[in-house]
Parts: sequence; C-alpha cells; structure tokens
Amino acid sequence: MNILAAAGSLAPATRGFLSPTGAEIVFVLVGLAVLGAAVISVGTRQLVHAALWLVVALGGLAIEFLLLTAEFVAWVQVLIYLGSVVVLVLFGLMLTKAPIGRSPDADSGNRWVALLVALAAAGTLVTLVVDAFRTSWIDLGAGGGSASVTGASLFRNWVLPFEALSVLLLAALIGAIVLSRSRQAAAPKPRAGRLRTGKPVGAAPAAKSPAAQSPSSERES
Amino acid sequence: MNLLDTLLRCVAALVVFLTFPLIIGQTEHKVMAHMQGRLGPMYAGGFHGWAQLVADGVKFAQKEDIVPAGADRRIFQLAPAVSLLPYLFVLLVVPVGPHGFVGQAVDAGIFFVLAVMGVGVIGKLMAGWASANKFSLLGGLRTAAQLMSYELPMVLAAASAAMAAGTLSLTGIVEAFHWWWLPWQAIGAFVFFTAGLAELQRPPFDMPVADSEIIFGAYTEYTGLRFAFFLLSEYAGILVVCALTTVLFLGGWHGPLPDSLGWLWTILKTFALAFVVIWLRVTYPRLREDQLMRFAWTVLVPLALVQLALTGIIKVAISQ
Amino acid sequence: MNLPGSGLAKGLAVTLRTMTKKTVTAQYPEVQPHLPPRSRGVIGLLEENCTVCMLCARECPDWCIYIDSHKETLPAVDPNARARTRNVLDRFAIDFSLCMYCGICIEVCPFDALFWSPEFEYAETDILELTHERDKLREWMWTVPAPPALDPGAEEPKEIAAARKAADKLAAAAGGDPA
Amino acid sequence: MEGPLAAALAADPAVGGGYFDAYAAVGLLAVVGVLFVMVAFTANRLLRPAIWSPEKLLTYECGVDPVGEGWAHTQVRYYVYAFLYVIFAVDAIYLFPWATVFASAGYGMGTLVEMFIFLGFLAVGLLYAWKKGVLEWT
Repeated sequence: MNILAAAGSLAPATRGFLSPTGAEIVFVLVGLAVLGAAVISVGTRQLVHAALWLVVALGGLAIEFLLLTAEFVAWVQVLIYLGSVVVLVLFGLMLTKAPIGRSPDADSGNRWVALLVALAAAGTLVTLVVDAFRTSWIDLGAGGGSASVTGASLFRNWVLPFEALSVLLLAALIGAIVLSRSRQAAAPKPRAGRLRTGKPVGAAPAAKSPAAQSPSSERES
Repeated sequence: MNLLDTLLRCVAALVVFLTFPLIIGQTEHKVMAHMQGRLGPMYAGGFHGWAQLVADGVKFAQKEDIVPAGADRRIFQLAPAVSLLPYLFVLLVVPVGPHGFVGQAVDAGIFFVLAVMGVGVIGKLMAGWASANKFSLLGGLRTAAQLMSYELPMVLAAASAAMAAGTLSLTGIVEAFHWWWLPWQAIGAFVFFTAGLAELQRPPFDMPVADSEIIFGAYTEYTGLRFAFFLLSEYAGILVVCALTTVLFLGGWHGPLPDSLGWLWTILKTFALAFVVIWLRVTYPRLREDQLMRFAWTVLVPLALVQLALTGIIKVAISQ
Repeated sequence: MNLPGSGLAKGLAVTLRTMTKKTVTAQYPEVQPHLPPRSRGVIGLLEENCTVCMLCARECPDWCIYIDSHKETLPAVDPNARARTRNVLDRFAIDFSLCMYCGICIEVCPFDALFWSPEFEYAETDILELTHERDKLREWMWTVPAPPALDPGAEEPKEIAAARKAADKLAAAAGGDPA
Repeated sequence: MEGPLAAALAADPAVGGGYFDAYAAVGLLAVVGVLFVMVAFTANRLLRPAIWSPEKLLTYECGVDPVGEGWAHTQVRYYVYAFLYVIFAVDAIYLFPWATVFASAGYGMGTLVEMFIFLGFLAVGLLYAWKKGVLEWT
C-alpha cells in the first residue's frame, strides 16, 4: 500500500512531539492495549484464550490503521484477520482437542529461546523504523488510504504483483485440497448404500434414496 | 458536528436497534401464526397481543442466569455481546433518506459493514466452545462453517453493487441507483439476500440450530438475558440484512414520492423484505447440512461470479 | 412443463393463501368450545343408583376406582320375614390421574350409576387432588346432557318397550273384563 | 497531494473532511453499545434470582445424564470450508478497490481484463475444488 506516496514527501518535522493531538494519544493507548493483548496471547496456557486474545490484538491493530487514515487496510484487517484467519485458527483448535481450562502441555521448553528471538526481531524492527524516519513528520491527509486511492495505485502501478497474487492463491487452494483429500483417500470409501440395500451403488434409485444418504449425514456428527 | 449531535445519533441508532427487531419479531409471531391457520399471541397488551415481545423481554430479564459447571465462565458470558454488537454498528451507517439522513456516513460504507458483520461469527464460536457441551460445540462449528461459506457470495454480490455505483459509500450507492439496476443486479440481489438469510441461520438455513439434531446448537446452554441477546441478534440481523439489500439493490429511498418522504420508502422496502424472510421460514423445510454447504459453493458463488462479470462488462460499456 | 423453481413458488403460494383465510384457532376461555355429542370429559356418579356391586372397580383396567361400603340391616317389613341387609356406599372415588377414559366402568354398570359428562375443566395443581370423591362426582351428574334423540325409525328402547307391553296388557285386561 | 491522487479524491465526494469525525462517531457508538450491555446485565443481576443446584449446572443433553466430556469428534470437512473461505476472501477484497476505479477514465477495458484474469484463476480454483469433490459430501 502506498500511503507514504499518498501523503507526500517526508518533510522534516515542523511540529513538535510534545503537543500530541487526540488521535495521537488514542494511537498510543490502543498501541499499549495491543501490546498487552499480544503478550497475554503468547503467555496464556489456555489454547482458545490465546486465539481470542489474538482477536483483541488484531482488532486493536485495525483501530491503529484507522487512526493512520488507512481506512481500507483497517477493514481488510477486520474482514480477513478477524473474520476468517482467526476463525480458521479457532476452528482448528476446536476440531482438535482444545480443553476448557489450562493445557499442561501448552508450554514449550524453548520458551526462553523464543523470547530471545522475539526480542531480537522487535529490536531490529524498532531500530529500522526509528532510523528510517527519525523526526520526520508525515502529514496524513484524510482519505489517503481509502479504497479508491488504493485501487488507483494498485491498478496503475502494481498490476503484476496483483496478478501474481492470484496465482499464489490458486496454489494455496490446490495445496489445501490435495492435503485434505490425501487423508480421506486413505480411509475406506463410504459404502453404506451397497451394504444396506444389497444393490450396487450405481443403481440410481438406491443411491438417491434418503435411506442410502442418511448414514453419511450421521457420520458427520 | 459536535459531541451532542453525535451522541444523539448513536442513541438513535441504539433505539432503532432495540425497537425495530421487536416489531419484526411481533410481525413474525402474527404472520407465521396466520400462515399456519393460527392466531398467534392474543393477550399481552390487550389488542392482538401487541406487547407479547415486551412481556418476553421482561420475563427474560427476570430469569436466572445459569452458567454450566464445566463451562469457561468468562467466554460463555461474553459471547452473546460479541455476537450482538456488530449489528449495532451496521445500523449506524445505513442511509435512511436523502440529504444526510443517516446515523453516520462512513466512506468505506459497504466494506465497513461486511467487515463488522464478519466479527459476529467469533461470538458464536465462543458460545459453542465455552458451553462445554458436545452439541453446542458441533453447533458452533456448523455455524462458523455456514457463516464463512455464505459470507463469500455475500461479499461478491456486494462488490457487484459497489462496481455498479463506482463507490463503496452506502449513500453513494443509493444516489447512483437507477431503476434499470433492478434487472441488471437481479442475480446479485438474489445472492445477497439468500446469503444474508443463511448468515442469520434462519430457516430454511437453520441447520446449526436444528433442534431435532443438536438441541439448539451453540445456544443450548444459555438462559435468561444472555439467551435473549442471541435472539435479539437474530432479529437485529434480519433488520440489517433487509436494510442492506434495500440500500444496495432496491434503491433505498428512491420511489414515486418527494425526496422528503424518502425515509418512508427505505423503511417500507426493509419491512417488505422482512416479511419475505418470515414467509420463507414458514414455507420451506430445513436444508440438510451437506445441501446447505453445497448450495453456497456450487450455486451462490458461481452466480455471484456471473453477476460480477455482467456488472463489469456493462459498466465499462456504459462509461465508454 | 414444469419450470425450475415452480414447486418453490407453489409452496409460497400455499402459505400466502392460508394467511388470508380465516384461522381455525378456538379462543377457549373467552369462547366456549363446541363439543360433539358423547364427548368424554369426566365421569359422573348417580350414587342413588349405585348398589356397590363393585363391577366398575373390578373391570377398570387402571384400578382407578375406589369404593368403600358397609352393610346395613333393614328391619323386616313382615314380622315373619327375615331382616334384610343392604349395601351402603361410604366412599366412591375416581383417580383421574390414572383414568384413561376408556369408559368400561360406564358400560359395565348394570344400574346406570355412571355417566359421561362433557365437563373438562377440572385441572388441579397437585396430582393428588385429581382423585375426586363422591360429592364431586355427584355434582358432575348435573352436567350430563340428556341422551341424544334416537334416529328416526329406530327400535324403541327396551325399557320403554317393556313398559308399553305391560301397559297394553293392563289395558287389554281392563277392556276384556266387561266382555 | 497532487496529480491523479488528488483527482481521485476529488472525484469521490464521500472522501475527505469528516474522516476522523465519522470514526469518532463509530467509536462513540462502541462506547454506547458496551454501556448498553453493561447496564442490561447489571439490571439483570439485580432482578434475577440465583438459586443454583448441581443439577441445574449440569450439561444439557436432552435430559439424560451427560456422557463423557464436552467435546466430540467432528468432520474435517468444516475445516476445509473455512480454509476455502480464507483464500476466496483474500481474493474478494481486491474487488472493492477495483470497483471504485475500474470504470473511471484511464482504466476501462485493460483493468477489466486484468480483473477477469484474476477472477479466472480463482474460478479455476473453485472448479478444481468442485471436481475433486470437496464441495460435496457424499
């Protein structure tokens, strides 16, 4: 997304950091809340709670995007991350065994290493961002991140990555289907119709009758 | 714009959010009864039982609040609010009449609405999982699978309306409406409305709460006010889906009356659609779970893609 | 030729048509229901007719009829005769929480002491209170309707036929005497 | 702000001025909504009785004693649907910025074709899923 370009050149600071506007105060407060939620999400021993704290963290990020006038990205964040990625995670947790209460095996022996890596990554990012922008002031015009601006930049300048994305998504789709199918192929095919009626499955009336279909719907639960 | 004005608009949205679903619910009581040759509620309030839902609300408020022993308390208690509140935000941005008769116009209108409505599914998953009940969990998973499957055609159909208008703003879409959009966007309207119906888990798409299979799905363990919140979210959902269909595909306030009465058209169209929702509930039997999923992916999604292609081609043809 | 979806449309039409029609709901407490003849509401007892033969209690499939009685000796009318004894009813109760309304007791009663009453408003809040005693059963007798009229051309009821025969005989004897 | 961007902004009457005001209203509504929920539950707490018994707190399984724990095996198919949605939703959101610009001057046919290629790839994906029988259960 091309917010920097939309907002113009990186002018040196003409405003001080000591007289924050309301939006900036909210930005910092929400940022702290996001940080807190993220830490709890990593630290909690209850699997589903971790995913739900992730919801809070990602929702907070959406608010941060909004405050940076990246309207479109903010709602993409809500629609994709809250509405589908987190739901996918929750789904995965609930389909596999996610007990209510603490999971004793939720802690890894590597947590100190993980903490170290996390701190290193955070340190790198913060250093990079601070070094890149220093005290420059980006004036965020309202509407600089709206859908039409995003669309304009996407379809003028970034058409090729956009098309490449569709190939990537297609690959992900096929990969997912192949993975889910290969496990099912190993299991024996449902043959309830043949076993019950003594007729070949190919016999049209038997295969279409509710009696032949009901075992499969029972299996589902 | 000052704070008081904004606060007034928010409270107005809240009032609409609390009253209109009751009207729809009462209409459902009566319409459903008469479609089945019954009378429906006749006592509460005197005249044809008009206060039945108020009485229900009073009853719900006084009922004991039970959290099952095995449940995850906090999440169990939070879930109804998470599934209810998204609809409140949608009501704020739905334009009712011309000249800024709207709670609060948001530039990303339609995208905002779809994103916010998508959050409700988390509430239902929370409810299903936190109840510590097999049927609830299964219901929650079914709900989530259904909501996600039908969210896609809904998003695609809404994108078609946005393409036709060339803007994401709900007000902008209604302003750009012409009568010939009706045939042009008919497929999109059908897909959007049907998918919306499925998102609400209304019959015939109510497999996630099918009482004959899984008791009441994710809501099995709920009582009292928390259960009432889930019910309210269903009826607020009807209001929201009907209002959005009106705004996106039926021209909102456009109609053969002066602009000053435009709000009447919006409300009229919304309630006409709400009647259709009730009508469909009475008429059709419940779809089986596999039919439900197949319908979303093999009927609605392809139809929505066809509508997108149609919209794109005609729109480019017009603008050149 | 069936268009796809015509069945769906037909279903919608059915419900819409039903909505415009008059409903069949009976608004019971305001409007009393119209009960068909021989409605089985509750069992009334005409205790004057009861001889404590116990047939009803014995035939009842649910054993829901309770009868208590004692014998009473009547002084002889004739000094040469023996004193007669007679059964006196002490208790007659029907437990309507057990009763399945089969009506066998009414059929089997040889002295016409039990009747069907169409009265149905005798719900209680406690199941024990559904055992109704003789005074209550007697009260219900007042709600028993007159027997429905006979079909035209039907055979005369036996008791009336017997009475008529006796009357005819008397009349014949009175008429034949002067001759 | 200059050039095409300013033009794009000017072309869209809804964009501009009240951006922060609009979202301040949304934020205020969030506060109102949360307050509503809190007031409702506080009032509810004052009104309702609280007479718990172990039977009431038992899991409800149609009246019989609950069997096992509150968790059961479910078909993985549900997960596949969720996965499909994630992929298609990522695709679908690109329609929205596209919808706002594709018909304006300077885009036209080219952008339409680009989008059709994009959609075509995903239609192929859907067709593949369909053919593989992921979308049907039996």
